[in-house]
Amino acid sequence: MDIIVCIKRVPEVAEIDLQVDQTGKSIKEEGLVFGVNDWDNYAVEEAVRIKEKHGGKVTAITVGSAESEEVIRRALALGADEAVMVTDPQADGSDAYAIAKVLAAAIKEIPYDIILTGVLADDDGCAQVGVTLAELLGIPHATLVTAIEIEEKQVKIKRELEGGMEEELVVATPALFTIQSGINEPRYVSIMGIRKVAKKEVATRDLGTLGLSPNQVGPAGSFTTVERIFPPPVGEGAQILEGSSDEVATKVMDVFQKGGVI
Amino acid sequence: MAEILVLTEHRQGEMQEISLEMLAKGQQLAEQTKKELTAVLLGKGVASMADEVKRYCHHILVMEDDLLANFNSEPYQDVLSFLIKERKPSLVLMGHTAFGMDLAPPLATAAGIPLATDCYEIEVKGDAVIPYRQMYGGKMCAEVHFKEAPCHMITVRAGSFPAEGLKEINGAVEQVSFQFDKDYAYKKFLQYVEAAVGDVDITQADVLVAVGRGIGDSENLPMVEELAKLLGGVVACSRPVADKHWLPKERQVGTSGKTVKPKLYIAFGISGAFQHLAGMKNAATIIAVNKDPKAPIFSVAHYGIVDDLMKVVPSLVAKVRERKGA
Amino acid sequence: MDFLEKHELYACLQCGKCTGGCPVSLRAPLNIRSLMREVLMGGSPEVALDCPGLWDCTTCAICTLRCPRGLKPSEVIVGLRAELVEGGRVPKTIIDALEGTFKHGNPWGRARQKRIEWKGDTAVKTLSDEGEAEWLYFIGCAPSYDPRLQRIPRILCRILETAGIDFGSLGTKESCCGNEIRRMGETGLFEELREENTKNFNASGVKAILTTSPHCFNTFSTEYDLDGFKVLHYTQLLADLIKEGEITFSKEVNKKVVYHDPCFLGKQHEIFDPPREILKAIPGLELLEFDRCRERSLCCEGGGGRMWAEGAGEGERNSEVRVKDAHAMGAEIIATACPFCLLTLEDGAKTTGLEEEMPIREILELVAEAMGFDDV
Amino acid sequence: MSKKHKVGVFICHCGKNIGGYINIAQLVEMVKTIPDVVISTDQKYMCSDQGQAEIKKALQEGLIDRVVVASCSPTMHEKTFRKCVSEEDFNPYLYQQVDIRENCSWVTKDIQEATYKAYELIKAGVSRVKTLEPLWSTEYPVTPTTLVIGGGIAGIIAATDILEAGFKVVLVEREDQLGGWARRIGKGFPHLTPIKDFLKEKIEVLQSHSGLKTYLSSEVVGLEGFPGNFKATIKQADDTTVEEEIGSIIVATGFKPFDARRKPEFAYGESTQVITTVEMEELLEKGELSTNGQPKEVAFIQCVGSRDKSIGNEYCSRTCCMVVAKQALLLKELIPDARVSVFYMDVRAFGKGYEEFFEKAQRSGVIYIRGNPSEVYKSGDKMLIRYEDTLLGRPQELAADLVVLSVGMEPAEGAAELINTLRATADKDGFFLEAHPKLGPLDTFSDGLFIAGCCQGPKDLPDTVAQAHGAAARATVYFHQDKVIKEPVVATIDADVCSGCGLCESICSFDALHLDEKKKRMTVQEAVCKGCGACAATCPSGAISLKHFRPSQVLAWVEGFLS
Repeated sequence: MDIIVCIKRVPEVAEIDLQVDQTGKSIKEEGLVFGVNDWDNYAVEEAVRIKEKHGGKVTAITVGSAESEEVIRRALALGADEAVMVTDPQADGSDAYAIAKVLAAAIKEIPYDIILTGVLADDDGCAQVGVTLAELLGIPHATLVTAIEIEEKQVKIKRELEGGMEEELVVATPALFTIQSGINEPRYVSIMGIRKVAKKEVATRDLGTLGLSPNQVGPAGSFTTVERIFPPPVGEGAQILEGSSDEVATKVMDVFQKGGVI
Repeated sequence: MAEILVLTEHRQGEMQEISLEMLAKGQQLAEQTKKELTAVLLGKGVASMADEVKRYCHHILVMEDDLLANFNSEPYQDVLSFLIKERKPSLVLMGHTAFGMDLAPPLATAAGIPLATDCYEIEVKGDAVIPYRQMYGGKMCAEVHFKEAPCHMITVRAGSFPAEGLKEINGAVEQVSFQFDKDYAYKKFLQYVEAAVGDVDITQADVLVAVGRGIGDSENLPMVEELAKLLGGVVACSRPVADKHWLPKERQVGTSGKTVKPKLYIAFGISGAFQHLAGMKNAATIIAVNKDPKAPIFSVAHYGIVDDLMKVVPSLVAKVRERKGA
Repeated sequence: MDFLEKHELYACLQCGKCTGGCPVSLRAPLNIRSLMREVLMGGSPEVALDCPGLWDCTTCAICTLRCPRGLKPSEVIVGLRAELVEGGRVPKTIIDALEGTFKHGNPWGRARQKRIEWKGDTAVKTLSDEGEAEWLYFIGCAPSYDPRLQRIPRILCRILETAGIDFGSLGTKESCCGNEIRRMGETGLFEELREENTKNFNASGVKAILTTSPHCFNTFSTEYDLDGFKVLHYTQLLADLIKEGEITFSKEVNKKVVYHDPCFLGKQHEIFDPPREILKAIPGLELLEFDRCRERSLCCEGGGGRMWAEGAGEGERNSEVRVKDAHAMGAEIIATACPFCLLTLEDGAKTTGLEEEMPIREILELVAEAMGFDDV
Repeated sequence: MSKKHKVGVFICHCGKNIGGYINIAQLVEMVKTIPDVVISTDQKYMCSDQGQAEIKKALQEGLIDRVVVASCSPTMHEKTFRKCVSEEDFNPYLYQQVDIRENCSWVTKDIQEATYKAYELIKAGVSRVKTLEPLWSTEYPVTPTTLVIGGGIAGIIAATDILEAGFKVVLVEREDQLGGWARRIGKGFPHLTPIKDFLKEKIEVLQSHSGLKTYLSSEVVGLEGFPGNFKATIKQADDTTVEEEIGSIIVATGFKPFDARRKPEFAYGESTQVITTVEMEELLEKGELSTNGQPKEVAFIQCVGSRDKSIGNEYCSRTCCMVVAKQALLLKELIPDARVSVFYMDVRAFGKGYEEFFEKAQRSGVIYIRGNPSEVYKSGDKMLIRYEDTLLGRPQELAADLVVLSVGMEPAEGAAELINTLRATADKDGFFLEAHPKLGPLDTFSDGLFIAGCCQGPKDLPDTVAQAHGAAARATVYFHQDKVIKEPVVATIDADVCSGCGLCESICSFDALHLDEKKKRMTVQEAVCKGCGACAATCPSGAISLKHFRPSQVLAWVEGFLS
């Protein structure tokens, strides 16, 4: 079972007060800490687990700047066997559709049975690249996958639906699955582990080697562009609900109602 | 005249809330762009739903087939591709749901339609439809521009548009005539699985009623459980409560327990030890109840009640019951 | 050198002193003596990796301090954890702590830019930005970020200022000292932190380091290679300042206070007296002693990564025992000199229902009270 | 080098020890080429009669005037061969031993390299031997009195033996009465006989001898002279000092019990419910225990202060296992319904009848728990002991009314100072170091100084008594000869060059160098000089040289290597 897993390097923004940069279209990256996209981490772990159980090879692939090497090395340390990194400044400004095109071009030269990606990326949150890639490659797919069971020539999966429901499907290989967080418990990747793969080869590609022309990627090759970004309006601290017990309870009911709880 | 196409979503014979939300927004957009609103309803045995949906749109395109019985993006994609080719809508709306996430990207890709996903707002500026979406886990909003094209597609975030304002249009039901040319054996639906009852996973719950040391005694837990049940949620706790074995470890929220992100988090008698806050601060709505007005929990909560939880819980239970008419 | 040789397992007498003294052995599935035996007989650490008690160890080091053969059982645990870390087989909460430290320089994964959040309006110069100072005050992760603890460094800064001490901090450049990281078995990460901090220490131009936490103090003084640096825990400096008359008290603290010795200050470094000298110097304060004090002090279970690992232990926590003992002897306050002890003891006070009767205080909080710092 | 010497080189195979790793035949031929070597021959064992006969034969025939034996190390057989050549009226200091065993055959498997190195060493030896000069030993008269330091059981026994052999004894005891620790012991193991009776009898016998001079409440504070002719300074209770002339010394200063406060985890000194075996011995002896059937729960903890690197005492104190067995047994007899437990790591019952006694204690109902307790702390009116029963593999707690710490032995108070005063050597634990652990257990590295009892290391009564008898015999060996023979390898001073600066005096560990006030030159007290050479190395003007190791002789050695 040969598996390709697509990963992305994203900033960790959970605690950060993000700033809009001077273009107005992206955030200031200075001082931000980057790492592998959380969903992709589950995908890599799942790929490695499948390999450990069924044999085969795991190839990690990423599209991004030279710094993306850190996440690809991390994937190698976690257990991926090979790594491909597509780096080309001309791909900057690509939307999900254009990125999927780059990935599709890169994947054409790699044999695979299944492709795993994260459901979405922490940064743009599009949940679009994986499924688009499947379409470009002409293979079936399933999103929000919470369980994978490898069978002969097909894969039995569970995918998460709303309201605590799941559905079970069988999909013939080759196929692509976007992995939901919580599908497994990703193992820890130690510094020693990363040091051990420091010398491992990472294959690098650019648009030229992939046979893509500049107008197929970047803003020109994209369907959407981010025109501007802006922080959502925020309030500070708790709004204290005061009054008699009954009044307070009534106010809480309003909150419940607004939150769609009752 | 071009139209706005809304793909309605349903599961196991029930219309999903998102469908009505989209229809509501669709009506508004149709008005603004002077277009007609067309709903698409695919499935098996959906006639009664069609009757409901047609009230809110100009046209409803219905197709029934065994292959459409349960959502499978492959046959759906083929039907929708056909419809888009036929009807040339200017805008297609779908939910950013398990359903839409599976379907929209390949459909858009195959049809060459620009797609914007997970949008919480759609504006019309002149001829342009401008979707807004969130990035960086909600820390930034983005105004997205589409490449010019005859048709655009948008998936809509659930809960973004109120369904209340739906207007009655009472459109006509039209049957779609489309012939499947394959059996889609490469992707088969097997069954729906419901999360096992009693198997409490606080990370999956939408509503968490969390208790801390302020609960005083395990004897006071039942009233909190009652409230959780009324709200369709489960009870979670802070470390001291788990340490006391009043609740199992699996219910503990915090760095040494679980990290949760429910829609609603009510913290009773939790002062807000730092390690606890780290586990729950990303909840969508946080209500904190604590005697101490300086309790750190109030710094992350959206709403606070400075009072004894022993007083607050019963009054809330009573009030919820009253609202529910029970 | 293999694991058995490195940890001198061949030399173990199997006397049981380690397990007998272990503060968690009575309530957790951790028996360090038998674990060492297992590894010796199994010939490799692999045989012990599934032991459920591995994350119960608080690395208080009683076992190591008392081993009659001079072995280091607590390091065997660290070694076993290192094996788990390298294999990626660690609990989720530990993973979060390690990754948080790797990415953000603190085990809570809080943003680096918020590391100076504790300051409030306290003026502290940032070394290498705003010139040099005599002392580098290393705040530590918990006091930097935990709202309950953020007061502690603020108080110390105020005291140092009052005593005319020239000091500064590393500001947002400060990273986790790595004491707990090493004890969670992440040797590689510890080495990186050590390298980074050492580089910053050197760049600061300072030759004396002061710590809030005994844990930072421990690793700087025994696990870093800080040749030419003086490293002190704040209690040492404060005791001296009081002796020299640089600090004077204006208010009485009329309380019976019992002092809890933190393992990384007391047992492991024999700093028993400076904290007591500080407390005794506070007017009106009556210092009580636990029966289990000094070398026999009962570990609070906050060390060795236990802040991020639940462990498998059951039954009464040591912090609860501590709070009850203090209550029984008529103490009105438990004082300690370690951020972790403070937090675990406060938990103990909550779960025993003695929160009201038995407040837990950092020594610095009592000093602040006696110095009349009401607004810190 | 005016005279041409005739050197005989005798190479030893030492069986296979040397023969197996050095090509002896080749070596013999190589040695023949060294200038002035007239005989180069080999023997299976040079130290054998046959080997020695060959050397003697060559001397008898006048073939050689210098002898080199290439064999083992000088420590092993230098004396043998010196004696061998003396028997032919040949000065033994014209003999040179070359070590080709420890230096060559034992340290390499490369036969060629070893053979070559042996050749080099022999070449150096030959070069040196030609520069050696004849030297003659000196004899001194002996004062047939032994100074016995310590009036405990070892001192009493040793002194008595010496007196009974007809010599005199000066006995110095620090306390105001004789008896030492034996006075504080009730019954001895394994026969539970009262030690006091035995001790009283021994003291009476000792004091019946007329040759005994006893100093009580006194200490030895100074020592000078040399074997057979020492002068000891004794400080008495009133701080006055006296000097005594003596011929030999026996140290029998005993031990001190380990201070249990150094193991703070056992709460000794903090609670009256924690005592040591020393105090338990007194309690048992006084009969004050159990006036009301208490204590009911007694726990003994073994190895307190012994076998413990954490406080620096790695050694076993050897007696504690039996002391505890005895005390536990007696306690059980005294309070039959008491629960008596003994925490132990190993039970070392090595002496005659000891294992049987240990079993007797067990059978009396004493519970032996294998585990080294880690903590003792107060819990209500009991002391709680935290330990692991290592046989059950279970960490546990035991609540006791009385905890008895079985304290080990440490060097006696003032041992370090006394070692210094007597110019003896301390072992790593601070006890007196014996000359050889197996072959010289009663000797020290200082001639004329002997050791008996626990000053050398922990031991029980039988071993102490045996050592005391032995030390008495060793200390009187000179006395039977009426003289001491002094080796001639001593420092010598060229008075023409010496400036009397005194640097050598300060460096000498044996107090052998003094300034001749009249001549303003240093002089060597040859009887005291040990020939260590430190003074020669220190002398800034080169006035001092060490006989047998004069600069010319050492240089010749070095040149031999380099040639």
